[in-house]
Amino acid sequence: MLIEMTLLDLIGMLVSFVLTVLVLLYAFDDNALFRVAVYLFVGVAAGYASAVALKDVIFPRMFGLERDQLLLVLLWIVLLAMKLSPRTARIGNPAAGLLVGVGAAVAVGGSIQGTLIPQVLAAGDFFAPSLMRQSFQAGFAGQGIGYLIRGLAILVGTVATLAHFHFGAKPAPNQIPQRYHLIEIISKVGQFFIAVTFGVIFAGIYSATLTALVERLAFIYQVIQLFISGL
Amino acid sequence: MGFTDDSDNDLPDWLSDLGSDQGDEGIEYGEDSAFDPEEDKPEWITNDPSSGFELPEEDEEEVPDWLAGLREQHSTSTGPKTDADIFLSDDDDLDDQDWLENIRDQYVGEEGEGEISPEEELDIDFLDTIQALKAEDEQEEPPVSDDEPTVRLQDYFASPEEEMPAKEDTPDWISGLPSMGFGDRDADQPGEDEAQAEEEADTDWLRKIRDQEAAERGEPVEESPGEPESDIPEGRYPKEQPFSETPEVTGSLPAWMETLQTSGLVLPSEPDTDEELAGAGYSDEEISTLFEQDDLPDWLGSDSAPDTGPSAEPSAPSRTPEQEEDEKPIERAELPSWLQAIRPVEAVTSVAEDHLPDEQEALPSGEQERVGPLSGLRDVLPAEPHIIHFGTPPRAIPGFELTEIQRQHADLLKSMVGTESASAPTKRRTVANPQQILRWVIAILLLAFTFAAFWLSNSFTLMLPKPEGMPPENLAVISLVNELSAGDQVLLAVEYQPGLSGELEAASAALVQHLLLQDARIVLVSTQPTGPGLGDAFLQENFKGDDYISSRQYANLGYVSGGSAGLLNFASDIRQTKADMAWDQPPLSDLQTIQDFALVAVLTEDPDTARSWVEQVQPLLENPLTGQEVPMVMVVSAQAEPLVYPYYYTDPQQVAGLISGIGGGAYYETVTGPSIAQHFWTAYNVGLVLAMIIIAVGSIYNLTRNSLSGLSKGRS
Amino acid sequence: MTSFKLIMIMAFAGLMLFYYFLGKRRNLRHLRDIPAFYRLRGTVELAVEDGTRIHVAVGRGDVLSPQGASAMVGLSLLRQIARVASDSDHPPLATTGDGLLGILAQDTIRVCFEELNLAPNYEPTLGRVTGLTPFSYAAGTMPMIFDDAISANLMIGSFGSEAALITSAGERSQTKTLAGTDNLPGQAILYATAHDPLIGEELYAGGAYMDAGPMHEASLHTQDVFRWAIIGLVIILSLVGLIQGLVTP
Amino acid sequence: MKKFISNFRAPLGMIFAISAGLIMLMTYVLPLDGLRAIILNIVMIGAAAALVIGVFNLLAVHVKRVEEDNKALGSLVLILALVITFVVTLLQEYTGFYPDWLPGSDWLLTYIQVPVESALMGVMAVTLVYAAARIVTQRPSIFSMIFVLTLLVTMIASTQFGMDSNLGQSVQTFISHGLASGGARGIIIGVALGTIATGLRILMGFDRPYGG
Repeated sequence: MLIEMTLLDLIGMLVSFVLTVLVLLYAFDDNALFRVAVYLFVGVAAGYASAVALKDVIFPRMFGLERDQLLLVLLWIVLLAMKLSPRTARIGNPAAGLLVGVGAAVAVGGSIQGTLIPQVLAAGDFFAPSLMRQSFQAGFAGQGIGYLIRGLAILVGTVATLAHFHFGAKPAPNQIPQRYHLIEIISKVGQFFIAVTFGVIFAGIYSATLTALVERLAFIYQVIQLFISGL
Repeated sequence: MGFTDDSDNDLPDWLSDLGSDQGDEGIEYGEDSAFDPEEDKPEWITNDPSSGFELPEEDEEEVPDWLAGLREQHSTSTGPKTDADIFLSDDDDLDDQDWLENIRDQYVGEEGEGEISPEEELDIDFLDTIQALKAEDEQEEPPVSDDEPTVRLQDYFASPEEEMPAKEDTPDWISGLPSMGFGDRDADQPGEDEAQAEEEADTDWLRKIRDQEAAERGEPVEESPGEPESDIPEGRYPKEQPFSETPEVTGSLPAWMETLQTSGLVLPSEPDTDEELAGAGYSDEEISTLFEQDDLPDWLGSDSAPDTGPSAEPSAPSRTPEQEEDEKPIERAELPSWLQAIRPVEAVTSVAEDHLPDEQEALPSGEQERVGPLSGLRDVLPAEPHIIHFGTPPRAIPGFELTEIQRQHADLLKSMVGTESASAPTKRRTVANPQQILRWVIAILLLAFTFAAFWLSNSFTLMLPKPEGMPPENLAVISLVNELSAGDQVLLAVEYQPGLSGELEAASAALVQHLLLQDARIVLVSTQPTGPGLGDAFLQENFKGDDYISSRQYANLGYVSGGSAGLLNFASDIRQTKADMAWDQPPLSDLQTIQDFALVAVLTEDPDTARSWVEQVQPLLENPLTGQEVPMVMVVSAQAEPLVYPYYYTDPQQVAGLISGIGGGAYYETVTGPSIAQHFWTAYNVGLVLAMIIIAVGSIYNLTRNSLSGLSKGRS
Repeated sequence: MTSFKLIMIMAFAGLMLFYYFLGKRRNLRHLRDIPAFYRLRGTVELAVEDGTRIHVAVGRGDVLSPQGASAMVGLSLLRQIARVASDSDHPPLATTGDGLLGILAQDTIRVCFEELNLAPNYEPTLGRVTGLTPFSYAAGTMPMIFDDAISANLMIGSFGSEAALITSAGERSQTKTLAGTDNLPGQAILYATAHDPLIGEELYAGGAYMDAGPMHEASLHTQDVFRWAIIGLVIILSLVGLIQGLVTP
Repeated sequence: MKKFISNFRAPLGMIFAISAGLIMLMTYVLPLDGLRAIILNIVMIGAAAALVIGVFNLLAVHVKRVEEDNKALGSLVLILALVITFVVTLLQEYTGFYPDWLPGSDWLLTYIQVPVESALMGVMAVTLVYAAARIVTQRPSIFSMIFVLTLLVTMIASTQFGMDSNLGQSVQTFISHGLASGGARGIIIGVALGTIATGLRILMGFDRPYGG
């Protein structure tokens, strides 16, 4: 198998092997070699990302513009570049302002259109009404009750979690501002749901990191196997 | 200052007028009415055009900035607070606590025995002083330029009792002189009479550096009785701050001398923008601080009586430090700052706010530090004694020359200050051993057992999970792919990070395999810069046995920048967004809009990215003419599954199918045949079980230890 | 739906302005206790006294996406901290994983230095882009935490699961970490690994609790109003769904 | 002149931010697709340009480190890696004579970026286990225990044993798609509210992170 590989691939595999081992050593402690590997990675990632931004976005789009638009965009980029120096940074405010303004609008519009409205409207599906009805109609009462319990869990979880974040409180001299007692109780329920949610997501993240670790160890095993068989 | 209300940043200009109506009400967050410096121009400015004070807007070009800053300070010291004032407030508001002012007053007091006449006030003018220094050799009267700011200090010195407030109007350049040790000229001249002291022009100002050295060596220093301001508290001498900045060099003096000079002499000029001026009206900037006096330990904040800070009222009577000492309440027990830090702020602020009249609360306290750890302290070094204007270089002083001795002394001072201002070298923090050992144990176990799973793979391999347990969201993906016809275009969005390639490739390998079996045409796209490269690598490494892949017949649209905005743009017009692609040739020639795809599959680990696709792209997948909707499926990391699942659970579904993590990939591979997930499955399970054991044992051990330690504490 | 969105935006903005002016009349803060912010205040104070550096990680959220909003909160807090700590031996250091955010972080620090008349002391490297992809950002930030006398990490912005690398570096160097992100996996990570995690919406309260201005508090009160409106809607809609499910036609 | 310019710097930024933002926001609620496309087209170029500017920032930091400390090997490596990757990627794109025997951008991505990033992700597994094992000590509360319990149950359900068990699947489904789904929805809606408020503060000019 080693013979099938090009020299470049072979070198690449060795480089990859060394880098993987160096980074995995960080599991034990920070060390100089790990840092070199990390800096190499940061440099490659930045160089790659910026080159891609140039070749895939800036150049193609700018070449497609008319002259006036091109000049305008160039001016804008120059203004943005002014931010690099403290002396000229203020000149770039309009260019940065435009980006921030559009971003803010996307945040507002996107959150309302993409999250808030769909999530609120989705409340009608908490109990999966059509499935529940079908279950009851088909005589699967247990399944129907299952939908009912799950729907209740989602409803209570959504409401309690959302209520937990309630910020308003009544201030009183010499005391920590307190929320209404009812909100505090709901908040405790919300915290329970939050802990469960984070537990589930954390398990998912661990699953992802473990898969990455397994993938790297599989690679190390593969390289060792290749060289042992090649010897 | 401290954690201040973002007042200058807070009120937009369009609201500032509105806000001004609320100004009087704006107790907590400030006085909006202070926004307009013109409206609130003090009477003594408006009535006396000859005073040389003009608003910053006027004659900006002609007047050097240090003069502009000077007059700005004066113009605002009696009027509303501007932005500059807010930042000057540490100096301005220090009033008689300001040691710089005290020295200045000592300086003046020695000339006039504590009485300052209007004529003598001119002597403290900047140019006069400089010329006085020069007069040491030349013995001539200092010229006064036309645009020289003449300070009407008599307004402040209306009565002897009001002498101290006058000091706050002393330009910082005067303050700066003593701040550098120049003002303490009598330190090593015990027995020198006042007449001699009055001959300021005859005094070598640089010699005072030496004098101060002598004073610090413990030589006797004569202090004028009855002049409390001469009691310069120990520790009031600035050490590094006046020199921590490097003003621009004019060339007329050695650079360090100019630094000294500007550090002390030049005042900040007017705020750079009107907007800043407008924002300056927020007195909450000065009230609500991180290290609010209310947040401070009692021993720090005890003397901060609310009625001691009317710095904006020139006629308000001031108090000497002795008076203040007398008025100090009995000190309370000291609380360490860390304890204060964890104390609820509301509980504390509310108390103080009950005591503070609103109007006074809105005004800056004139007697406290407001920045840094000294916040709330009185009689301390000003946190920012070197407030200067850096925008323009100081004006050169003609004919000013240093003698060799002066230079030597100055060099000595510079070297002393230089060491003071040097920052301590950084230190790497050490790591506690038990934590390190625990981490090592976990790392060794995890790496060893997982690696052993590969090493022993010939003798021990887990089978894939049973397909009967496949969740409906997985089945939905499979059925959607089954419905595809040969030649259907599938948009594959490679939206994962390279670090997640292990999991996402394991999860999606079966899907891609299934797509290729259906003879679907694949089009790659990504909003991650690395996405196109990852997609290519994924296909080429894992499916190079397929001619369609190895001959690169699939299309790669590349990187779409701009985040969700870019995604929206892409979904709105795919051709325009990727105008550089060969849209008139296969395989793209059939595609006009995003609705021409038969399926959209998003591979991502990030729920935000998934949400962006749902928010920005999914609404555009419905053909407005036919009403048909292109299904969108997702292959997500296990971490994103609980967050993406609700989009599948809605009716109508926003996500038509879902595969999550290596588990989802494993299920799928039971249909399409073993692939990456199968390869990793055993080691993955070993790592999962091992982690569960470590977490369970660790948690039980920690809980038991906590319980036992709690019990033993209870017994003791 | 179009008019509904418009009305919703107008109502949100209108309520914010209403609470803004109402808040200016009030003396006391009408917000609940979030201990993490009090501890942050103490941490900042200690850092300034200690002569150590505060690291503010603004994250890698794309400004042109909803994730950019969390970075804006991070910038607000950066501004508040920079105003306090800029004249210390080691002024605060901001790291970002996005080019535009890097510019904005630099701007924020620079403006604070100018406000404090410390402009000559300002160094552009106080606002750093440590990497341009999420993982390279986290990886690039790790050595900085080890080397730059960091005594506290404030992570306010958009972080994914890679946040564990940063909190791990903080934990190894015994550095206190207060962190919040809009990203749910990131929140789960921070919940387990940060000393003071900010959960969910608490992140957006940073400005109000760190005195960034009355509008920040007004925002929270507005959010509360909409929160209960949404809760009401959710309950009604889900009950309608339940009835639909139970009542067989 | 200076005064004139200084008067208009921050307001100009604000004017651009607010006007562009409001126009963009209107495109979400009104049929202004053409306008939105124009804005987005320009904005995307700017966003990409900002990314390149970010590279200059990154370079500046590490060039400074190399200047200050000759032993800053890591920084030197970073600079070289960045420049080489940048040049190679562009050369490959715009010249037809890049030799095959030299490592190209794909090679750099495949053999450097992917393995290091994956390994970092793998190292995180150790960090997470360590953190999860200690959380009940670090933050002793009933909710920490709930967190750990949920974590363990979900992990069990993710194993081969759990996936093949009906009970395991039912429990996993209820926790993940019921309890966690409810909590996640609450958090998501809350985050959306916070996002809207933050965005509106910028659009109303209260927050000006662009130098104002």
